[in-house]
Amino acid sequence: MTTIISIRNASVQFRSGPPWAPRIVNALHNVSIDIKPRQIVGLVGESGSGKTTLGRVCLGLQELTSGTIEFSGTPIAKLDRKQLKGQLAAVLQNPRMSLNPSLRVAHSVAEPLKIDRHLSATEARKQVDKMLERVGLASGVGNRFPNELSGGQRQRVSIARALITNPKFILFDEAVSALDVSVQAQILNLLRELQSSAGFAALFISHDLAATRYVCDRVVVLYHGGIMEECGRRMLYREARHPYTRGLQAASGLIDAAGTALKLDDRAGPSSGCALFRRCPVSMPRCETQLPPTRTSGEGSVFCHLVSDAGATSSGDGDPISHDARGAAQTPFRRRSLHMPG
Amino acid sequence: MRDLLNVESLTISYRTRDHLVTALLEVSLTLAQGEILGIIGESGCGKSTFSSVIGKLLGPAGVVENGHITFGGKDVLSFSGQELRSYRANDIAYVFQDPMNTLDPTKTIGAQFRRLISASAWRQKAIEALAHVGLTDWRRVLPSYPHQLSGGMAQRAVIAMALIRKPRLLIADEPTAALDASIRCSVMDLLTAWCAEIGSAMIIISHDIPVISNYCDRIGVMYAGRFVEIAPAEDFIVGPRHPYAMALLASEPGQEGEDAVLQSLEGSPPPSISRAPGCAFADRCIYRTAPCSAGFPPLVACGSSKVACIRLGDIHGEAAS
Amino acid sequence: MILQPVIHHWRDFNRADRLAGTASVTMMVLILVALLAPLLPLDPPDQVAAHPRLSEPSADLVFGSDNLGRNMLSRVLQGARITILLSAIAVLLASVAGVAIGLIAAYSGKALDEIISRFSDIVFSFPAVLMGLLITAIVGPGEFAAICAIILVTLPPIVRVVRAAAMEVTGTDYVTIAWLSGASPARLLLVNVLPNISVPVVTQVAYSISIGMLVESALSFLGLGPQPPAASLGSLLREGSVYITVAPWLVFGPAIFLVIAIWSTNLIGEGLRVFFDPVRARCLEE
Amino acid sequence: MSQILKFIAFRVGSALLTLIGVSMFIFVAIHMLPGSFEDVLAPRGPEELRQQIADKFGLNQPLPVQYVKWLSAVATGDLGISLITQDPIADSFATRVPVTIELAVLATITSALIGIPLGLWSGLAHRRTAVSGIARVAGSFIMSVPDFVIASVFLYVFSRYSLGLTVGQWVPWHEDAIGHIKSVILPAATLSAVGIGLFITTTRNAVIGVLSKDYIMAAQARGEEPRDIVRGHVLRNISNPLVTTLSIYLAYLIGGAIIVEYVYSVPGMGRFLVQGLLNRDYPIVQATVLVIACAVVLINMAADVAYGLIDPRLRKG
Repeated sequence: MTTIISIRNASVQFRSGPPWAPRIVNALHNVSIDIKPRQIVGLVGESGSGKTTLGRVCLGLQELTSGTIEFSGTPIAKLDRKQLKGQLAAVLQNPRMSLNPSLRVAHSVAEPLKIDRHLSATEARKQVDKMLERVGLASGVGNRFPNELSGGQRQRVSIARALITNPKFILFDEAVSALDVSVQAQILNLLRELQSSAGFAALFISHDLAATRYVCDRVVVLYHGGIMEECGRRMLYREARHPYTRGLQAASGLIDAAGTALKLDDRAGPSSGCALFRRCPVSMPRCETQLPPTRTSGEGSVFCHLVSDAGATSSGDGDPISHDARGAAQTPFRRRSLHMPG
Repeated sequence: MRDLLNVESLTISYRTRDHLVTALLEVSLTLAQGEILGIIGESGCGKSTFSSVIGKLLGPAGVVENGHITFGGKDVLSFSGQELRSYRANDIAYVFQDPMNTLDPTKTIGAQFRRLISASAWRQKAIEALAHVGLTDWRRVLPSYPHQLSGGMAQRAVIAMALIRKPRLLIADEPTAALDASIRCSVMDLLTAWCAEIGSAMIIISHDIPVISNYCDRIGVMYAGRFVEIAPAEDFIVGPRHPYAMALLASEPGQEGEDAVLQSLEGSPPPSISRAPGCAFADRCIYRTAPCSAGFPPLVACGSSKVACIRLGDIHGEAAS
Repeated sequence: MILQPVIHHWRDFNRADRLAGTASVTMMVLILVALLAPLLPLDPPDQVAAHPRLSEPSADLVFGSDNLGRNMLSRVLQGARITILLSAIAVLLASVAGVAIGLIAAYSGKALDEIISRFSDIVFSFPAVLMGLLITAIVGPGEFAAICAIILVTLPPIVRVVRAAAMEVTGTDYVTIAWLSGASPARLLLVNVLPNISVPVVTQVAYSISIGMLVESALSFLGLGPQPPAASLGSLLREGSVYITVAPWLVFGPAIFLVIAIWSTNLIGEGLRVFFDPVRARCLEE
Repeated sequence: MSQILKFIAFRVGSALLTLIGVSMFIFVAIHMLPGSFEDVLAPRGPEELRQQIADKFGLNQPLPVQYVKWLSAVATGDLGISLITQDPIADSFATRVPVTIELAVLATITSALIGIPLGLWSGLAHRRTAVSGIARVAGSFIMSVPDFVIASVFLYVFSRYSLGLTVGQWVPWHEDAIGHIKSVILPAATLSAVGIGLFITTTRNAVIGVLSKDYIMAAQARGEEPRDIVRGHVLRNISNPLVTTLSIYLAYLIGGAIIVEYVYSVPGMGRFLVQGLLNRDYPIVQATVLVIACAVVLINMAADVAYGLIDPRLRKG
């Protein structure tokens, strides 16, 4: 099976600061991801993790400092934007800013169609109406302006616009984070439903692990520009293997926080070694100086000394740290003791 | 426990160019000393109005149409001048959503601490307060301007400023919304631990259900300007009673099984709060019947909770009685 | 019927800021009166000895008469027409050029943007009247000089406003997505950027018109604007200032007209700014 | 500290670049003026005389060479000589620049002292519509009256009812100190009026803008006194718009006071420029415009540096 998007050893550096003292920031460091047809890959990370940069890389909006990115087997740098049009689409974060406020909704949705295929106005309108209905919007919505719609409706319009050219790949960048909880669930369900009917591949970027695992087939966890863990969605319904992923799981109330919560440390990570070192609840002296090796198994890849050590001794089902915690019952939003010791 | 805060049938509107927009409708609530109350609800439900009226911070457009707020036996809404300032300075404290906007951009953190503590020992006290929130690197933090700190550090500095004068009530309006998920718990741990130490009560307003359910004693759910359910946290997370609260919890990803489908709540929260009689949630409610649109459902006791739904008995069967 | 939506929008505008609402009506009336002056039952502005020389204002002769016995009201209306038309034409040209240059600066790469910004900094370093003097020195006094001067004075701020607003809009998601779907630069700028920067641009244009009237009348006051027999409000003020001690109405007539026109335009500009971007300020005393 | 120094150095460098651009602009503009130096000095003179003049002013050299020569002369303080009087222009500047600066300083101090407090008061009282409305109307009205209209009104009032001030005549300080004060008041007042309107309006808008910020609400929520909030948060945060206004106003005073100097016969830079233009005395025009534009560039540079000092977020390149 060919891959839709294949990223190999991608690194992106930004130069910032005043011209007399440029600072170089590694936004992405040696990241490799494959997105196969009809697959939704989740990308989880917090602010500064490089997840938005990676999204921009996939759309060809950001050049790589090193590494390669291929779209359907052709390096993106060599592809003409004209050739790609209609095959890539995006649904971006802020529903308020993702629609042109001076165009009627139907017009916005039809825009990619008009550019891509030279359809007559009535034919385009017919397709637009069909698409709006498919994303669950009433027929009158097409004639309204974006400021007359609610956040959820706007995001449905964005999805309709992304789907209208039947693209091979769609980027969802924080597409549900600005929505209210009750509306967010509607959009997540719509996404799953559309994906199974339209069959696009997608990269779903979010800071919310719980929402990501719900819609994705595979999830990549990013921290400070580097991949910490890559695994199938099933793994995230149990305890993940990487301490950072488990820290995020604990923060979303998915697993017990005891012993898994990440430490609060404002210092930068060590210059060589694991970026998570200072915040990791189970860090070892070695983590400060040595970059963790990749440990790949059937469940995916983990970049952690501890997992790799355990894997070397007992190459079983590869879940060495949390064997005692896994037995705990799955109570929703488990409560924790209110007061910290000391 | 003696009541610290007592809110009674509070109705608040905002004046716009040509009419009044309702924000809170007949809201009543009591808060005990040292208690932690969480308020959840979706945008526009009135939770931020509720938090700001406690400090009489509605701003010029806000109008209190009806109701009372008493704090420690004193009528808050009648405060003015020096009395109001000393209430705000000594009795309550606020932590707002975005630390970057609530800190003066042109002053260092040290200078902003100095405005709070007049004593000559301000520096020592500020260092202690910063240590309380895990900012031990005060040599870097005090001379920094807000934009030189990360969002997490700035928010912790804001918390230190809020708690340094040992308030009796801390009102935290979306305290973790601007923070990364992985430090939310740590910040909330520090916040609640310090509040417990000084015996401060707390009102946490958030749309983040995991945060609310982890750290609160009691949880209030707001919809369209009213509380529709107020329940002890233990009971609430196991089984909310109001149809809206049930739907809200069911639509939050995180507790569903591996192959389950999220129960989504159709429609969207009302864009403006209506005073028409009847339950505001009725048009999205799967349990709706004709009487639902007849009158405001009052908050009635249901076990240890209070719920505003006339169909409680039918929905939960004998559990309601 | 065509006026229906206009009146509707004006009502909203007036409700938000009554002063600006009144100013917009005043400005409308001033423009209409100035444009329709030839149709009004008045002496022609150039009719010498229509009245006794230097008559004081009276019921029939609202602004009095000048040293040649011309009706000052007719002359003021004619002067207002010149002043308003010249600044309107100049600001229109400056806006078109400013929008084009600002869009190019915002959209093009760093080098061109830097050149445009630097150039508008340089032009902006010349105070308005100084720029007017330089232009008149080069092209000779007259309407053309006035128009050129107004354009050069109002252009740099318009370019700055357009550039800043366009930069903000080009960073938005909908422009990114339109780019992604293969839209041409022209389509991006005309469909996705231009309509969404209209608010700051319109506000700036309103201010520019008041600056234009100011520059035009200042040049005319120095005798460098439209040449006799044409007389703008500034020229009338210049002529009148000779007789200021004996016939102050020669100055006050055009002065009142000019001040009301500039004031109304400024109020409209401010009203537009507040209307589209209202701030909710807190009150410190409670 | 070093960060601030570097920031200032960056701003100075950027201003120098603009200065070079400004000087080129002026040089080109002057060479576009109709009528050459020969036409001015010897309109119907014989060919040899015209040739002599051209040689004297180096007019036969290529333009870039002329430009570089002019610029290097300016750098040593040699602004050239007047075509008409043959006096060094630098000498005339020595008497004229102080006059313009005196007026500018007086006008700035008066208008800032009156305009800023009024604007502050009106902005802080923005809820009391009467006070605020009057201040707003007054501010925008004063700002909308052109300086020559104010000057005309003053001329009328003070010449009609002799109120003890000198009208339309400049008395130098060293001749008669009291007479000087009497002659300085009207031009300074005219210039101040423009500034007062400007300061009231911008201060008021800036105050209202700051009062809508969250940190003001946070300060209120901490129970700070209104007086402390104004002193501690409002004043510092309205400084940037005030610096902008001040720089625009100073630029107007240095270069744009032309009309006021013309109306009141003040022997300052503006009048010098107008006379130079009317006489087609191009070296004077070139030197005056250059000095004024340089002053404006320097004012803008100072404003840029001030922005960075006031608001730490702007201390970047």
